[in-house]
Amino acid sequence: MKHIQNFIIDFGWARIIIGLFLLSLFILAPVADVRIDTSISDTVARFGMACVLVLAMVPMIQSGCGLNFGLPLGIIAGLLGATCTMELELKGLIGLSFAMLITTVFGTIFGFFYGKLLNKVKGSEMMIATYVGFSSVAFMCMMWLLLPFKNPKMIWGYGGSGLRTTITVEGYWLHVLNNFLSFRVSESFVFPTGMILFVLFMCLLIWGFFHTKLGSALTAVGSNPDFAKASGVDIDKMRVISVILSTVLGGIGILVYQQSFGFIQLYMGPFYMAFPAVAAILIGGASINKATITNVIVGTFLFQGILTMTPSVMNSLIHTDMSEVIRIIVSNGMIIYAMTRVNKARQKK
Amino acid sequence: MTTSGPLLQVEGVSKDFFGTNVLSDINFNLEKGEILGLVGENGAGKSTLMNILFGMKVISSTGGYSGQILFEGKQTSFKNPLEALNSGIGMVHQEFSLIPGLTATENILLNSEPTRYNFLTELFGPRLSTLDRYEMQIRAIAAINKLGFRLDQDMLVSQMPVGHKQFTEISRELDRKNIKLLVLDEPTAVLTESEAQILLKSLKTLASDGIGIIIISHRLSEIMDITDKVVVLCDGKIIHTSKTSDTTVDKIAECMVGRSGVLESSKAHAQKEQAQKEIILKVENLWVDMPGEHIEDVSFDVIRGEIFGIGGLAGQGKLGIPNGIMGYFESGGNVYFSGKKCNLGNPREALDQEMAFVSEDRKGVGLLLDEPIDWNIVFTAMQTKDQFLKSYLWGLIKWRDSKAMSKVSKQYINELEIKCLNEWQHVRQLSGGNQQKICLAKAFVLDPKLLFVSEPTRGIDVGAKSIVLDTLRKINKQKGTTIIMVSSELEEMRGICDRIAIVDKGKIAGILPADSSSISFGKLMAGVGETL
Amino acid sequence: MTTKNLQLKKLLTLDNAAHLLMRNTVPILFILISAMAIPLSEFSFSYLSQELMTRLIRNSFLVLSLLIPIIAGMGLNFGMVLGAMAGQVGLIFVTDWNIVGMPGVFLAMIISTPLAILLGLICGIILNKASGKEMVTGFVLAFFAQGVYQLVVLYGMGAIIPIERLTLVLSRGYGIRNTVNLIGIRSSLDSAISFDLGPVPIPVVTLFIIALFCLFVVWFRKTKLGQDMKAIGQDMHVAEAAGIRVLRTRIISIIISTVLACWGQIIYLQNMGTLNTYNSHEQIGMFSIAALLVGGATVSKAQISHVFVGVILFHLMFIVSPMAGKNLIGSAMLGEYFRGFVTYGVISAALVVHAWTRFKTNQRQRQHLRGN
Amino acid sequence: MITHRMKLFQLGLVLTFIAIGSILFYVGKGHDLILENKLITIGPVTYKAAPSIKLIIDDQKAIPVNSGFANKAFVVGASHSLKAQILDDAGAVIKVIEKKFKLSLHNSFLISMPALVANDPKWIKEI
Repeated sequence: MKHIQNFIIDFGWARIIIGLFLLSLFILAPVADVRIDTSISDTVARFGMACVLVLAMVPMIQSGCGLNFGLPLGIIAGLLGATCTMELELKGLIGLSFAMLITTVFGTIFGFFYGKLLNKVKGSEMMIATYVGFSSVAFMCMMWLLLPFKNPKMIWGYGGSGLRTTITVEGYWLHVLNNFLSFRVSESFVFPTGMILFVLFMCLLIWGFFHTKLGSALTAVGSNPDFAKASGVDIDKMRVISVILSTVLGGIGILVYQQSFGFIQLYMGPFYMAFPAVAAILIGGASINKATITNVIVGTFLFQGILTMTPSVMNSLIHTDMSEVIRIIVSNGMIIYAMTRVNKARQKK
Repeated sequence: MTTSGPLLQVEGVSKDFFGTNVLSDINFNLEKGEILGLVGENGAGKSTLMNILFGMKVISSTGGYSGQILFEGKQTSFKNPLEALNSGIGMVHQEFSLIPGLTATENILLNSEPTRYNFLTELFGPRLSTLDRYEMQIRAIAAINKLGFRLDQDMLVSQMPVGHKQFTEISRELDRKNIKLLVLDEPTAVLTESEAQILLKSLKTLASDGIGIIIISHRLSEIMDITDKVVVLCDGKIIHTSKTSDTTVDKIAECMVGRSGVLESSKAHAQKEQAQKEIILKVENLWVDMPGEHIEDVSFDVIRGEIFGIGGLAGQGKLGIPNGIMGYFESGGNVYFSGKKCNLGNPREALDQEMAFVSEDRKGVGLLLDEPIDWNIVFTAMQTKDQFLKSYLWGLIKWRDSKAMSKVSKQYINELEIKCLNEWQHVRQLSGGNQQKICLAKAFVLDPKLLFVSEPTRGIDVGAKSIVLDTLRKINKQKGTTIIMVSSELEEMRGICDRIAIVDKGKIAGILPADSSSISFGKLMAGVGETL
Repeated sequence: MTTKNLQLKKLLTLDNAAHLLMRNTVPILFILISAMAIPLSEFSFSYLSQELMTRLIRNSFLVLSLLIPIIAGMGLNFGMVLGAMAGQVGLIFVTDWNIVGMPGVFLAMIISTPLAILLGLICGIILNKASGKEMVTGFVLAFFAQGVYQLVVLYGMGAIIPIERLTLVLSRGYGIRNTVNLIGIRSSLDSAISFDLGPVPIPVVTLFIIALFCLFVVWFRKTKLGQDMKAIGQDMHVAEAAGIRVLRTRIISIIISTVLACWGQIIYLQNMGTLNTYNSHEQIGMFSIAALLVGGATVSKAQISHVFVGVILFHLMFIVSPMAGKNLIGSAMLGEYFRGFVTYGVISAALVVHAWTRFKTNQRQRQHLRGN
Repeated sequence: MITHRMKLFQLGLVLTFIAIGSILFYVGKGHDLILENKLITIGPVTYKAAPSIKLIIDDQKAIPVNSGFANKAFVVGASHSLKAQILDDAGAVIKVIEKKFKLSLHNSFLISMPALVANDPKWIKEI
């Protein structure tokens, strides 16, 4: 019994409830005559789409900047990368990798200034990150209207200036990762190996980063800034690096999302995109100042599992689509749960 | 109702924390209108005595105390500080508990403001009554006048000079309705000389109004000139109590510090003959802005290969010296390390010049509690000297070399006898003694030329203490590392150091060879000794 | 008196002037923006003043409800959205029971107050648990409550909670429609007693209620509870040492703010006339806080004057920017987005300035401790 | 530390609010009235459609209820008065019936013109 006790305290009640909830959905699926293979194919696809966005949370949590509610800033870097590449009419895998290159450039610039700002407001980073995210999205809404894009597939039909709200990536890099080495598991389940491999490669990259000297210094800044300062680590520099990494990953994450989803969502698209990513990593077991790659993978799988399963199972069982309400309650409930546990951890020390 | 008996009688009070005896058989009493000076080194039991008097939870939660305390002849034991306050005992702590944004009046009357009744209090409780600003003004002025100090009661505390803050805090206690006994903990620590004189004079006027006063202070000159009676505490026992007029500063200083007069035999090595006399560290007018351990203007030299001690009472600034030089806190002045001037304020530069520091704040600065032991030991060396790293792609990627890390951790675990399951155990689960050994190991891995060690033996078991001290001696003898040890355990320092500097009120009161008499050390600590 | 001329002398120093300028940058910035935008938008003065008047009476109560948590050091209470939801539930029931006119408005307030108190209590307890991160927790709590609100209103009402009037219910038989017509209580407060001052209709009753609320805030600051909150807002530990029950007082401040936000939302909706059930409360939190900050309030200090200056300036910009954008660059959308950007921009600027000045004041306080 | 005395006052406050709430409910309750001028059978008796009538409820505008048709009216509160002006073909007023009536808390009611003209006690009923 003691062992279970420790497991519960360590894993946290909220995560257990969510885990059981997802399990029950999978069990109920056949009862609600929902095809198991389509659900799993959906979950795997959505896992691939969201995983890098959740991975983007890790660097900032590790360095003690807290949960990155300013993810939209990274997403904007990704959108700029995508739109510029489409403007240059680059297609296929080259197009996608070029987009990633531009995104990395924009992401580094945005991340640098965003990191500098967060260093000035130590202690209330999350609130300011939220509003920096919101204001940058609102600002970009204006920019999408003003930036001189010419590609007819992107601008409004009747020759007006300004980009459409959603731009299809058809013919550019739609499913370019998904179809790479993809194989058909069952009649309606095609395994997107390319995307999953790319995502796991990114996870490996970040896992490796945290094994280097720079990565260990960054972790130390997160768990005890005074210790890091005493050991000669330049705290502010580490925090800026973590923010840049997080912003670039956010950009790459949205590119991976788009190539599978099929559309680039501009204007208010990225407005609320930070919350599902934050909720996912918390469901995976991360805390406000400690996150591992396993948290990312477990959290993304659990969260996306719930998002895919609730509509199908719920619909057939009680004929109402409650999935939107459940998503809001689960993701925001999880964030509040993590916020209230911060003090518990501090009291323990 | 002025009872003829003494205001406060403490009879046979003793207290132990988990077996270690902190107070044993304390007896003294205090008459109305009498001022008693309570003197003693750190850890002598003064604060525990006060906690008992005020019924702090820390006492009742650790098994209460034996013996009894009579207040105005009645047997009392207060369950919490509020009860003590209501029955007329006020306490002024060392660090201010004032609200910066409120005026002096509002602070003096905090949570005991006079109010005017209105109907809503019937419904929602007394806190909806409005404040009677006029009445507050009167009570504040009355409390301030009791002190005889001209204080503007409408000024915001945030704009007040430090002295005024102290007077505001004292007048808050005086405002209590039936204040009979006032306890002050180091009241003059933050005051200038003139403000201290005014405070002492006003305390005298309070005493003449019949209020009993207990002053906890180590400024023997002030104790001598204001108190009627002196009680000297040492290691939980009263070893000297008498009328102030019958005793002298030397007597008090000697009792305050000297345990056994004879030095511990373990100080084997005779006074090291400083042949080469080369100065490794020269410090000139160093100031350090460390909260609670402020350094005004300190200058001293340390000879290569020496074990240099820095002593002094808590809050006088001794801890500020290593923290300032290592760049943990804002500091200024000139510090020359083996001849080269180093600029202060950046820990990296100090570490690059082969200086290492074992901080007094183990959990806060010294350790990564949620990381394994090998991480903690190796981290600083890894960051500053690129040790324990395998580099690939011509040094582009520096990968943690976990094999080298666990090898060096195993080596120090055996050498320092660190009791742990393995080198991957999280440091949070280890005992205080083992954690301190890990901090030491972290510094030794850097193989520094100069090692600062701050409060190395505080809060650790006796076994660990001797290992820590022996290792420091061994390092100093074998590798010739100069060690600067900051500690409040004067006896330990006399056993291991060559010379000891005493810090008082942010300045060096004096530097004495380790084997000089305890009286001279006591007087330096009490701010009355003459510097060497 | 010594402190008086000391303060006066201090006022004139250059350092203080810069500090004053720094503290009021936001209102000054907004005056500039509006000054430029008004001529561009070609709105007539009478239209603007009419529009401003309606917005003033519609929003001031809500913005005022933010003052008390600021006094108690809880920062900007994003959790006021919970109060708005309680108010809307009250309105839904009143519309269902077909209670009209002023009785309808006050009945809505009475039946939604217990719900607001409960929500305020829960919000207060959670904020206490996450002390140090009150604002972001309140922000996420508002989203969480949005989910629960939808659960209750979109699925509960009609199915579990009986709703008689079918015009309120969705075609599928349960859940409230997206827009509810509050025709019964539409501007019943505003037009109860109103006279026209030039082009502008002056609703006496609503203004009286808002004035009453301002008096309450002034009176509240004078009570012992108000003083306790002020002390807690400055320094929680010292307040605790003085025997003030900190956690309980903070919860009370959140409950008061939630209940006032609930009443404020009812006043807002009776002026609007229609309730869009699932998103009218969402914007309220954002706009009220933006308005307060535009008025020059900071996260730790707010006066009643900030509320009114803020509401006027913010909504002036809100009305004028779309038209200005249209006339300037020919697309109203740009003006809309500009308005959104300025709203979020002002809140992030205020939050950054607050965090930065707090960092600076700590440094300035330690200045005198530095050696020569 | 809510004292016993405060509990009493708080209970008093809650009761007064409940009282005020019910008064507001009672005063503010709105009712939809359907005015019907068609053939109606109440119990054993059936009444044919009455000639067209102009109905004035409280001091609202007159509402025409032509023979064979229906109309709607909205009133607030419980006690009301109505004045029915029965018109002949040329529109001149032949007869005026005045009535005072109290409405229950039910929402919508049916007023049948023929029953009203014929002074049948059940001229108004809840629907």
